[in-house]
Amino acid sequence: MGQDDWIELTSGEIPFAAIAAWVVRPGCGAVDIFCGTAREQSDDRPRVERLEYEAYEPFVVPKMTEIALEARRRWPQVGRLALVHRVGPVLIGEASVLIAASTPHRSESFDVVHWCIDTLKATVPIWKREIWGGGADWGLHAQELSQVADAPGPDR
Amino acid sequence: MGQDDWIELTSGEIPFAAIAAWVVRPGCGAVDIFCGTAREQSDDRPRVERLEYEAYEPFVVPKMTEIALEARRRWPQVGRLALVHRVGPVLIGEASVLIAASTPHRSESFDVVHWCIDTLKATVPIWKREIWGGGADWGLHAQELSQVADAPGPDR
Amino acid sequence: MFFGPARDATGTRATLVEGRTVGDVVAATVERYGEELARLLPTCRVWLNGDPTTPETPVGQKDEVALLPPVSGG
Amino acid sequence: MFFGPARDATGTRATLVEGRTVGDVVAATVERYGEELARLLPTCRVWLNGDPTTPETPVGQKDEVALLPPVSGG
Repeated sequence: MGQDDWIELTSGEIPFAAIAAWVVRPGCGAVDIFCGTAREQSDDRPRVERLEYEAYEPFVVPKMTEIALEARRRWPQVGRLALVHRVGPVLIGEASVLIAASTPHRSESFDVVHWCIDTLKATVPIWKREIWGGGADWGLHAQELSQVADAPGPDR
Repeated sequence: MGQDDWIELTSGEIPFAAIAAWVVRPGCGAVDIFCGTAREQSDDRPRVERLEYEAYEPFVVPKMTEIALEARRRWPQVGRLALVHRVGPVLIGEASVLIAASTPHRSESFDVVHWCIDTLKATVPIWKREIWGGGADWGLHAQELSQVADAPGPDR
Repeated sequence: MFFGPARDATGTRATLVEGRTVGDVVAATVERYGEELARLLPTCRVWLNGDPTTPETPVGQKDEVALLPPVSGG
Repeated sequence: MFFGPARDATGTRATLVEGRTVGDVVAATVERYGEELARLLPTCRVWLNGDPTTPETPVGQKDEVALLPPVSGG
């Protein structure tokens, strides 16, 4: 994990402003930042109150580091790259995950961030629990865990 | 321009943190934010010191409003949408433009933000001047001005 | 109104030009400012009061004709 | 180690299971926790000390076998 990667699992709020300032590089004209934020509605669970993320903690940062390495192999022009995920409770509207990248030109900034979030959701051992008025259960739309090397290409 | 659109031309720094907080909606699980930042290198102009943006000012906000309307027609699921551009001097590393959108799901957040920045660059009457050690000149890669209605589709 | 490279070509941002139509105004402007502006013209869009226009459109005293070279915002 | 729905199915996060191979350990675990875990098993990945593994891989006393149901991070 080089000085141009910011990879973190945190139980507090994601340090959005710090990452946004850090990711900018003088040689890069484009920054894209994606945040996954906790939604109050999830299919047939109409009033979700909060989420709780559980992780296989020792292996989250290694997996996200693997994603960063593979992203840089696919997009060597990436300047700085951040992958940050929360564990524990996350209130509605708060960010559970943030991906940020700087690149020389704009199109690749979208591509690399989009690829990183898609790959993170398929390969990092994290589980979301939704707590709503009527109950609590694990997130719908879970994906069988796959390996970073098997992630689909940039042109999905 | 509804309360869910933030459209602005500013001669100061773009209020990044305020927009990032504002764009989140409880019904939207995804936020994408794109920033164009001033690069120190532009093809054969190796040490650009700053940029200067000039605009046909009375028509910048109307054009960006047109882009927002068209974006919402193409992606009706968009929650909040921000298009903000700077005029005047912009130092290396500072943002000259910001596009942000919240959407229920992640893929469309990338699509709408990417479409908005591509369309802005083709349709909004703004000109970039690059000032470097050896001189100053207008931005390379300028595009002949086109109309929002003629912007290519989401699947470019 | 002139912007970007067209402002460099004319050395000014705005000028008063007489003409019955948009086409007349553009022709008179090119005549006044010469070759550099003439070279830019094929890449420019012409707006009348903020909207795209045509050479045949009539103009009055208060109308604003703008020559917009290729843009480079973002 | 159990996570997400597999933790619900076992009511615990970790347990000690005897076995010569990864396959033995998984089989003994399912026997201990019953049908709910058995139903989850086909969708789970099995990791040994943080890496994907195979049923034939031998395990020792300090090895950690993890049952990972479909993930929902992000």
